Amino acid sequence: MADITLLALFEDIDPAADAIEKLRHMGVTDDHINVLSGAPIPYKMLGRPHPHTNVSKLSLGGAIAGALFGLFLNFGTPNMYYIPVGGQYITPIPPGLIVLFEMTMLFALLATFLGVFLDSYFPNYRPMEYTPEISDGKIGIFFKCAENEQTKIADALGVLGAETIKPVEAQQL
Amino acid sequence: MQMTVDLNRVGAKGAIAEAAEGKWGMSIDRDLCTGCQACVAACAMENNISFVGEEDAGYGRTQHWIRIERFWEGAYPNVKIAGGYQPMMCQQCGHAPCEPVCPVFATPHSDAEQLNLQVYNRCIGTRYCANNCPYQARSFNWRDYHTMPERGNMVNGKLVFPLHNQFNPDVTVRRRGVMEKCTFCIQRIHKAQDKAKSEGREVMDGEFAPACAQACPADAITFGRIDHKDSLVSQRSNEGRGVKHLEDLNTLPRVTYLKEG
Amino acid sequence: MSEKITRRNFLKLTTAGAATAAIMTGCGPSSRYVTREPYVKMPEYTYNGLSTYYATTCRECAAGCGIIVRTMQGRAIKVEGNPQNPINLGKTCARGQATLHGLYNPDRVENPVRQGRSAPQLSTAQVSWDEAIQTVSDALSKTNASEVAFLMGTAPDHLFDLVSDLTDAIGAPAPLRFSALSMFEARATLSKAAEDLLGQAGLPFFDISNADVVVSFGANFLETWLSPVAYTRSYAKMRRSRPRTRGYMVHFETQMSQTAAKADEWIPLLPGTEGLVALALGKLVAQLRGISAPRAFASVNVQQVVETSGVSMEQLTRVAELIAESHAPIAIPGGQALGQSNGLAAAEAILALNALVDNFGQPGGVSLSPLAPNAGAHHRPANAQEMSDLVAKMKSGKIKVLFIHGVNPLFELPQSFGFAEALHATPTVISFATFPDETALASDYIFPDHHGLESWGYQRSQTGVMQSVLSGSQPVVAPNYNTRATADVFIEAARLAGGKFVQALPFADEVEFIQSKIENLIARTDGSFIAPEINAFSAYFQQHGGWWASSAESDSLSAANALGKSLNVSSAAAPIGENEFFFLPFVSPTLGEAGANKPWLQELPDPTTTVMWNTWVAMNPNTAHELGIENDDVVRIVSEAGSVEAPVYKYPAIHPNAVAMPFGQGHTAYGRFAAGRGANPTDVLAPSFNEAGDLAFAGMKVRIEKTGKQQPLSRLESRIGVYGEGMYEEK
Amino acid sequence: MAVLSKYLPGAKKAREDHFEKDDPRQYLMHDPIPRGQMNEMVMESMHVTSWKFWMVFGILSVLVAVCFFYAWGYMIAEGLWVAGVMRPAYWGIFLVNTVFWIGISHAGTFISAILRVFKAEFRRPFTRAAELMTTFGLIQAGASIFMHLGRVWLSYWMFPLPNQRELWPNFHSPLMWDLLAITTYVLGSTMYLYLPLIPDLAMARDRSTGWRKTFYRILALGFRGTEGEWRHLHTAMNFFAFAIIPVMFSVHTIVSWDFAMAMRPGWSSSVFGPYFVLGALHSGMGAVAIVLFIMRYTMKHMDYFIRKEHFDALGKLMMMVSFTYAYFIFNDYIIQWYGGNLATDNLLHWLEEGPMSWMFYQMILFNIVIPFAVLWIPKVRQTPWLLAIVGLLINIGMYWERYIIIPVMLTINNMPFTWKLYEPRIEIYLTIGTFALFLLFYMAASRLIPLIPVWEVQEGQMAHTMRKIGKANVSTISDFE
Amino acid sequence: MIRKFFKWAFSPMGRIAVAIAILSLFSLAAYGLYQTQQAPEQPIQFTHKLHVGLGIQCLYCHPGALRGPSPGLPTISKCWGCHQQIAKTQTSALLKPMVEAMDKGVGFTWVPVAQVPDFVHFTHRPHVAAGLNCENCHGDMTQVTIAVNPQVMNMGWCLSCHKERAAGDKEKLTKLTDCGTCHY
Repeated sequence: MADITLLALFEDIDPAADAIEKLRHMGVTDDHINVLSGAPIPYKMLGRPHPHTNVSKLSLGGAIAGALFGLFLNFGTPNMYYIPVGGQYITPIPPGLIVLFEMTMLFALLATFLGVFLDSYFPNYRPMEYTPEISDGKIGIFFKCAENEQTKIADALGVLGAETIKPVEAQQL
Repeated sequence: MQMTVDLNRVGAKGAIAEAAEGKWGMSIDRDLCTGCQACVAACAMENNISFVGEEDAGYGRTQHWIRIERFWEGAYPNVKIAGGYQPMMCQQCGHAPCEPVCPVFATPHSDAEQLNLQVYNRCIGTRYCANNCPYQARSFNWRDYHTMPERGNMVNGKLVFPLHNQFNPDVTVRRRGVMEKCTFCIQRIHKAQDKAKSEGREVMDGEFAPACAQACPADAITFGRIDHKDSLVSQRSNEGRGVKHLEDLNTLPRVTYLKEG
Repeated sequence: MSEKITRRNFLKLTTAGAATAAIMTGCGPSSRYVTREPYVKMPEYTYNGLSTYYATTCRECAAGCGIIVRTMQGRAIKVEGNPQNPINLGKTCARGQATLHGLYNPDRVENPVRQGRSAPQLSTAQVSWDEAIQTVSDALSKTNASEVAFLMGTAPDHLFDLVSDLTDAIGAPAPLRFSALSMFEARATLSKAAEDLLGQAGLPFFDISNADVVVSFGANFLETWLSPVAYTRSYAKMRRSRPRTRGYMVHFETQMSQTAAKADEWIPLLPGTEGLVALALGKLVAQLRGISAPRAFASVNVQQVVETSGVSMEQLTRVAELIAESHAPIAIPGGQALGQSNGLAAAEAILALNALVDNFGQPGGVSLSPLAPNAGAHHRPANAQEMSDLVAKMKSGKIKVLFIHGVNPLFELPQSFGFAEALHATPTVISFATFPDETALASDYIFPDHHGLESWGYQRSQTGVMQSVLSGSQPVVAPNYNTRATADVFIEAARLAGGKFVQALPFADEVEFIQSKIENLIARTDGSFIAPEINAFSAYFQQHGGWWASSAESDSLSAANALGKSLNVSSAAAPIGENEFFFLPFVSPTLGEAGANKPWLQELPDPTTTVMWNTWVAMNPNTAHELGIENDDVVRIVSEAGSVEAPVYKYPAIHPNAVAMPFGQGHTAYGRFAAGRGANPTDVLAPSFNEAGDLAFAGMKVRIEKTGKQQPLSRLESRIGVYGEGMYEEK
Repeated sequence: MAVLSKYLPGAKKAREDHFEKDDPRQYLMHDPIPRGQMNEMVMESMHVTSWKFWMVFGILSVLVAVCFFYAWGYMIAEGLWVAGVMRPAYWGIFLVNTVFWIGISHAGTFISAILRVFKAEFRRPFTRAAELMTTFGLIQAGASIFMHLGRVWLSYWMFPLPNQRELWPNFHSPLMWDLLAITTYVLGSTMYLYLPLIPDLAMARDRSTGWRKTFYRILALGFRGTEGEWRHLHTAMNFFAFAIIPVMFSVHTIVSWDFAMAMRPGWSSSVFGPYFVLGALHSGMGAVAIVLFIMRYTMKHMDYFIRKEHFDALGKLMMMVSFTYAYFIFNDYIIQWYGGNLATDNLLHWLEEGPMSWMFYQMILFNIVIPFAVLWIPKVRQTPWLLAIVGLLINIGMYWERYIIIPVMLTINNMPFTWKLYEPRIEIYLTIGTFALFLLFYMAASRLIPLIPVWEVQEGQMAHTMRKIGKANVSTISDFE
Repeated sequence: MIRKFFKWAFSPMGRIAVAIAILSLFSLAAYGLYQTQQAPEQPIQFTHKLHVGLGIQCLYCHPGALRGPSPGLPTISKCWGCHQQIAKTQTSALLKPMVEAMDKGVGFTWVPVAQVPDFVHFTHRPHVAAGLNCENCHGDMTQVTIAVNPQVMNMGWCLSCHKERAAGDKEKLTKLTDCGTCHY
């Protein structure tokens, strides 16, 4: 029995949260539900599990890498070819802190940015399930269900206030 | 030779610079300097310094590596030149403010000769060193003055520059966009060292002189090792009239000016 | 390379590639694509990559300093002083250093040309040297000898000897030597004064180095006067060479020159009163020393001198005390004091001051410069009077052929002399100029001589050192252009002309002539070297850069004659009216008389004003304020003889009633670096002379007119930072 | 739940009843309209171009071509002599421009990061406009630095790249720190601009056709608005908001160290770091005021998004910054004056009496006196054109401040013999060029990028409500971000 | 603007164009570097192989290396000193420029092969004095006809040898790695 992806569009948050609750009761697991929205809606409001993110870990990793790179630049490179300047120590600490800071921040920021890309699979131009109404502020609940349960679920969600419930195909965004 | 260094005077970083061996230095007797510009001309001829023409010269773009300053004091008829003429060039500071600010190490300190170097081909022209030089001793190549078309002659459709024949092959001809400054005629230092080495001896005091000192008709400029107590320059610098310029900035200049009188 | 790429393509390809490589790697111009040409036969003493040094003589002024030129693979790189030459002992001035910019000047006369008086351009009508020599030969032989005139530079060199020999033999008037420098130095006056007081014509030597009080009357001996390098050395010795004694220097001059700036006291006075001040000083010194003042000094009214000269009584007394208490005082008469209508008397008064303190022939006193070897009777530069006579002769058509070498009278002589018209009236004018100067361009022919560094020769020293010096020249580089030594031209021309001409100059070439002239020195044992015969002697002569007596010569001079002479000094400073000023031209210390074509000399700042590349009118700031003149305002200076325009420099150290102007700029020709730049102060000088025939150039009365124009002067100095109290406004 | 007033039926009506009609302020956050409508407004503002727009665009393009690219190319070909820099003013307007543009760029970060961290809600509609200023300003700053180099084609030597010369750059040099800091800031602020832009680009993608569709599709990266995407984005933006603040402070501090680390009278001052940061904010706020004014009056529908309340808040900020700036300028000059160092004394006299003193007095007038005098008045703060004029004056004053610090202070140094006044030459054209390029970028961006962060506005409107406490209507914000 | 460019750059044609541009820049640079290492065409196909094979010492023709900065090229009269005694070389077409130069006294030009830029002041003397052999830098001349440059004479190459030579001697290392030793 083939699964089908359905989309239920909601205007407001409360019906959407109720709908998710309903779906869960009807045997659609959280794994098979995907909520799309035009503005960030905290997961707690919809009663959804906490989405996992690696971004902060990557930031930390970037910061560590940056710090090491900064240390290398300030304390490593001068020793690779000794050039004295103006009576300064060859690897002074105070300017080193600046280099260290800037490199740490740069790498951390880059890693964070790339982290978003990695975690979200950006850029992704393949056809995906989507409807433009989501960016109009609607809350779209995409869920997979068995084809034969389609009507049942649609009815149940309709009662909860879903504007449209329709099967969706992956489409070119 | 070990020199005693006053830590209170020069600070911890300066102590290292002051204690260094191989320091070349200069003493300039302001009592003797007649302001005749022979040093300026000699320096220009030795070091391939370009002249810049009337407009740029008046606008503060002269390339002189050494300039003779004079300040007025008093009013007519009791006016006089304060303290005599003052030749001003790179002071080859032991603690040079120009050096650390270059982002690409174009003006490093020479540990071997204890001079401030200017590596022309490394310079990218940020001009930070010149801003940070309290002596205003650096000059920038604002354009390729040497090859300005009005200095050349058309010969068979090709621009030739007869004046280039005079160039000293021991000194790089600077192109536009790089900083330059007095080098204490490092090419002469190298030549003398090379000669001394090939003869298996040390460079003798007074064996050679930079172009300015060699030309100076009044013998106002003395050059030599200032870490050798018995060299002429050390004797002159220490005879009691010596002052160093902007000493309070702790740049540890290697040029001592001898006061008038 | 396997495939055949033509050389041109190779260069093209590699240049493109190298350009990219240069951009990528950041290296500058790569000299890889410079090809190298090996010598077919290497010159002797030349090593690859090593310099060769040649001793020769500096030709930038007449002082005759010995120089050593560093050359490398046929190019002259650097001029250094010759440490052996007693005049400069290894030192050089700025003008000597810049002589290479003359050698490699882009504006030299490269070929002999038929100029056809087509100023202001250098003619392109090239002639061959054979034609040139024929022309000279014809000019010599087909003209009545008395109608041939030779005009030459101040330096008493071998060419002057050669021409003198020639004129002697053919009965032509003796060659005249002249330059603006000798005119502004008033050499003739100095020589005449020496003759009157010391009994012998010649330039006195002032032993500054051993003096302990130096009183200079406008003698700018640190700049251009007589032998500046030698006197600068003396000055340094006077100040610092003796333990516990630092010589004291007082300078009387209307404006503070570079020399005055180095004096301990600069005392401004009115131009023309120097002689009076000297007499007054003499009277006071005699009183202080308790000796009976000679007649000349006794008769002067000190109070009156104070009034005329503008020097205060206190100053006079202080200077007199200084002199009186000193062991070795010396008084020096300089150009500005002598270039007055009373110049000769002033010179005598100042020299007599030396007689009064009895320093004639003493260390730290005045002596007569020893004569250089072979110095003859007419070894004195022409004074302005003689030049004026020559001009008159030329104007009246009595000169048919004029040969000019080493002097540029159209520029150097005041316009009021009328040399331009005189030149016009002379049928044939042949110039031997190295550079296309004004006179050369107004000549019929230019047969360019070598530059000084390309030529043989010798030059006598005239003063500056108490040794007899003959500085030798030799070519340090091969001639760059199609030029020929003028001596050779004359020798060849004489051979062509035959007869008495060839008898006068029976030489194969210039070198043989020089050898004939120095041959008599072989016999002298008191020289710097000894050689058995002429070839060895010539070799040493070149190697050492000349010949000189190995020790100083002393002469015994009596002061009696000087003190016995009655001196009639009157003030030459006529009262001036409203908006009238004393005009003081002086030779630019950096440019000299002929340095304007050397770009690095142009870029040297003037020591007192730091002006570069231009002429200025120095004016007291208070005077300028009264006249409503600001810095850089162009003013017109008008005298009875003419006018000149230049921007004003408010100079704090000049008498309020005087304006000064440097000589050296104002060329209409003379190459791209000189032409059209600045103004020539001689344009306002009138032909008035002193008793010795020198031009009375100093203190001429002029008016100042505003033109309303402005021309910013290029100054090295800050316009806001060098005047202590007034640094917040532009000065 | 009262928080989501928008989703409660009749909420708008109820709020209007409670809203005091005579309140001079209007709150965007309390004036919600459906997201779809907002989207349409923003999309329309991007599409609408008049002939005036194209005329200005054309003029700016010509200016950029001539004054920026041609002038710069000419300078590279000819050498720096065509500029007015000389001894002793080795640095001229190029560096003034650099400091100025970096200053302008600080506004974006300040508004979007600091105000985000402190949850200042009025920031929402114009964060993007301010961030664009950051990025575009930094481009001008970078270009100005490169313009000033004598051999710009070798500037890559400043980057720490392994090379055959075995040479690394000199980390002692403040210029090196500058390079690292500005690089970090450029990259950081560009990323920080881009991250919150993604949802809006997705929105634009959904409502465009043709080349715009392709354009937005590529830039939106396939963003759909899933919970995960929002979560990653939110985490990243939170990190950025906190991390870019010290970077921002470090950048202008380090720029100030170019001067403060030098041994020059007037420069060697330890207060320069915070003084420059404050100065940067000062000019940045002024620039934001100008940009908001222009946006509000030239772009369609912007009067909905940008309201008097924003100008009012901005005016207060400007006043606060102006106070602080006054404190720093006092600190800087009084300490130098009191020290009595000869060269510094000369410099201060020069500033107060020299030929450039007019600039000094204008700086004081525009940066301190005028903001003090007029920003007290609510009417001025709430009148967009008045605030824009004050912003403009502040920017002129701040430009003079930088001009005084660089060429004018360079004039006076320890060697009075070299003092000379600087006259800008080709720098004037290049300055015009950078301004034109900035405006050109901005104009192009205004038609390509949603200048209003719609989703943020929506988020803000979702989070706001009015509560009646006692007899007063009180604005409240939920803590749900 | 920038995004527009990226959009274009990401299109297939754009990618190809960018790739071509970058490749051509690099290949041009590489070609330039390669060319600097190639033996240029010389007026005479001088065979180092043959001359060194005959046992002639390098310093016989390039004596300047012992004395100063430049080793120098032999004067043509020096070449002629040997070659005039060899009948074959007097008539050889390959040596025509030399014969002509001797006749007319006008030299011809060689293209230098191993050379450093102007801003590097290289002196042969200390290198020879330090015991370096010519082939250490110039390669084995017994293997080449026209001299070729065996390596890219860049700063890293100089420095690595300097560092190696000065290993252990601090004073020497200071002198040999000082910027002012070569650049002034």
